[in-house]
Amino acid sequence: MINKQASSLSEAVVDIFDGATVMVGGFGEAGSPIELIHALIDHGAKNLTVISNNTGSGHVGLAALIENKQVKKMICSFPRTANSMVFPELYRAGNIELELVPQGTLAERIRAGGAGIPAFYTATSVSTLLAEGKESRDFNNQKFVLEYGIKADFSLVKCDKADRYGNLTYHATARNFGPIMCTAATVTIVQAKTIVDAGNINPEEVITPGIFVNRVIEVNNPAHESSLVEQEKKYPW
Amino acid sequence: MINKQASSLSEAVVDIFDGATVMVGGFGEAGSPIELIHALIDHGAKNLTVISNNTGSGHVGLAALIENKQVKKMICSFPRTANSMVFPELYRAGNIELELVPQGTLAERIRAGGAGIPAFYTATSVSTLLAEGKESRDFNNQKFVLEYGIKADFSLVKCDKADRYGNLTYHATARNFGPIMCTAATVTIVQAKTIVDAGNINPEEVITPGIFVNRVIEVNNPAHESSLVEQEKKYPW
Amino acid sequence: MVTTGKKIGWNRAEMAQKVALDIPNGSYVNLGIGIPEMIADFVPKGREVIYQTENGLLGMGKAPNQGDEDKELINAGKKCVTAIPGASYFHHADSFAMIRGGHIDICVLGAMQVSKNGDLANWSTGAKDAIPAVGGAMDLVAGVKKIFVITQHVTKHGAPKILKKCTFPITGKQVVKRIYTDLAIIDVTKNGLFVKELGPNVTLDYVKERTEPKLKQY
Amino acid sequence: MVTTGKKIGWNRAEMAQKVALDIPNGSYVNLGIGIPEMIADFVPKGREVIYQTENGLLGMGKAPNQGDEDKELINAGKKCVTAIPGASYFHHADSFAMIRGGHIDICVLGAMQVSKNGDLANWSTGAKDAIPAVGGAMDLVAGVKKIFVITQHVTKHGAPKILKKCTFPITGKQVVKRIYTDLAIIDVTKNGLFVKELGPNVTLDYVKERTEPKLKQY
Repeated sequence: MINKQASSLSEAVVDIFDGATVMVGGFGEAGSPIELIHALIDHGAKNLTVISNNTGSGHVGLAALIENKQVKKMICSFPRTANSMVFPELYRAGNIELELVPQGTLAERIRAGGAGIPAFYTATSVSTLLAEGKESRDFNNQKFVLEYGIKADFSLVKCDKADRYGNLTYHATARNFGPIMCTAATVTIVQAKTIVDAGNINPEEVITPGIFVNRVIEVNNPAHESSLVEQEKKYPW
Repeated sequence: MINKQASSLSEAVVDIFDGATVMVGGFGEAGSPIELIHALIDHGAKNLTVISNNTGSGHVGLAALIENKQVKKMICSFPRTANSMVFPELYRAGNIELELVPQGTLAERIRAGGAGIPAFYTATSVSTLLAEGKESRDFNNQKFVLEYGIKADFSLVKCDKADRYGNLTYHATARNFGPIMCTAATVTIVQAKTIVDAGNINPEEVITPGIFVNRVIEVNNPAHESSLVEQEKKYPW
Repeated sequence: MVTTGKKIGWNRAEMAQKVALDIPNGSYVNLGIGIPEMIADFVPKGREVIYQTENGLLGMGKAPNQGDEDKELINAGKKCVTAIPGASYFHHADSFAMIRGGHIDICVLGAMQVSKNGDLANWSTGAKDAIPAVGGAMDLVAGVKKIFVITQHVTKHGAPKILKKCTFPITGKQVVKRIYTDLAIIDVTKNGLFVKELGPNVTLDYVKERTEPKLKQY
Repeated sequence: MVTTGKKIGWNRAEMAQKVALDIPNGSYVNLGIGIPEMIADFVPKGREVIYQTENGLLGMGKAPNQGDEDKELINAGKKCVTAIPGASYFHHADSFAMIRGGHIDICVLGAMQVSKNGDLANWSTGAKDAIPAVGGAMDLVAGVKKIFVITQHVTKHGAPKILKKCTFPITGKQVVKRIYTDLAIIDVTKNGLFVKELGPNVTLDYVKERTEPKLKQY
């Protein structure tokens, strides 16, 4: 029988190695797999390249992972957010690298990575600073830049419901990067609000088919990043 | 108020012009918008380029459109099927053009067309006859061919439920090409088994967001192509 | 030129209302963060406009009532929103396929600078110590059918924001179709900038003095 | 060499069973049309295998009972199927992203010809008057992690199907990992073709006589 349920958060992240590339879901706090990130902090893997839209806020979740000096490079579209102090400080001090990618290009590069497409052309960023050094080409008299698919060693994703096969549904705009990040990693690790019996998710309503998921762990009552930030929490606590 | 409901099948296809490129959903009979195709036969537009996975069967639906000499060129992956006589005959006689595209490349080209991606690379067809004359390029020591996004003037699609905004759900494997074809046409025309009130489709379960749809028409009791073929029906009847 | 006590130009709400009047019924619209968000409050009666937010929602509704907030139902500015009946959620690749594929009719963005040929600068001042952040701005200007800009006519320091050439790094080249400021509504055309409408108590000369490139009249 | 009355090699069901034994628990598998479809009937007890059909279903189940057919729930061969509890539907671009992206573990296909270096020909005889049709074959061989071929060892006319070089147009170059025939199971390796197992009452020489390239033994 196929059963992708991990026995604990720490077991779920146990093989994340030093130097790994890790995709982390979420747009702001929506969809951020905060409990998995905290497990990665406890686990301690270093020199990570993290692909995530933002850089976290306060001193919890992704910001705490960065503050704990586990991240050597961020690939993201918007490293600034309200209450984001950790990344800017390290960046200004030259202690963390940044690859800035337009949000839609980032999403499409992740999808391409998962879909076996090594490269594609897009009009996004043409004639801007972010296209400098990039190959470009005209199609129908319009200029496009060449962008490459990205893959990761691990993806950490938060979903709503999961079953033992790893089929997933999401909640509202917490869906954001989850479905594409699940497709683009060698090992996809998911925290689910609820794990239901196989067959309890209508096949028409599955957003991530189980084939893209390696491990699921139930986290019934995930923390809200903004609440932790308001309470001035700092991880590890 | 936005209301995309057309008043009749004939009104739904009224502006399909001679020489238009038309995507037609379906994989075999599953998802084939047979009533819309029959309306297009009645309408009579000629010299069409049709993009569809197959070429229909018997003398109804897509096969009837071809038999009625309205199609000058087919772009598809699998023009042969059980009970497919119309296309082979015209093709052997040199009376219809064929662009043969691997099924996954066809799907990805349609998605790219809808997603504003003019071209992408894929390993599919490398070193085969179907890659002849195609540009190729190495990424990480593997060879890939360049494929181009495709768009159409019209898409004809069959769905399960629709609302006045054009939000759609599909039934089982009838989903196939529908969602991507909806994104890749200037005018997307959809036949729905049921039209429901706005808000009656859960936002988590919408497969095609309404933005991709221009017209919906309710066809409560769509014909099954295979039943019509068994009954030796021929359109126009 | 300022007559004391007399209001010059439009306030922010009036600017937003001007944009709202120019959005046809049935449009699919993406609104940037800040003044653009106010536009949704001024849709004229009888029109229905559908809002997309690039983080994955088509059919964004008003802000939730206090106590009804869902921290995972947010807009691109990371504020809590609601979903209208007839909304849909989708992931980021699908959302930006919608944007990049030219399916959104209008996007209204704020601006740091706009050039006479419609170049937009709204993502970076280019300052050495700034943390660069782009988000979806470059995808939106490259993909949406029509880009409108809504902005104060001049900076806080009184310098023109409509320039011959942007001095900040651009978000996109020749992308802006129309500029709504507190002083005027200006069309960006192949033949230059044309004043479409002047704000209350604003003269053409008054706008010209605060605009670097030449302004023409229809 | 054939001893009368003695069965030589495996029948189709036995061939399918041989393949089934080589598919590990938890595998995601795409089965081609024809003999490959029979493999699902022979999954050993205690193993769970998930079938993908490229027309948009993961978790394909057995054929429906008569009267329960749904003409819009079909497999790639356009036959009615069922969906297991835990299945999911998706559109064609997502389905082939799954295939092209290397997420399917094993694909078992029929073959017209296989070459010694693993080239597969299974889509066209190259005949002038044939209607060319490729379907998903090229996508599958380019994207799936392991390609197994299941085929009769020789053609209806007794000619070898395992050749030094395919004479028919190929579906993919160096893609086949293992060949299951009625006579033998043959691994395709960098160092040539290796016989892994011989069918009942089949000698190595018997297979060699019916195979164009050299066969080696482990």
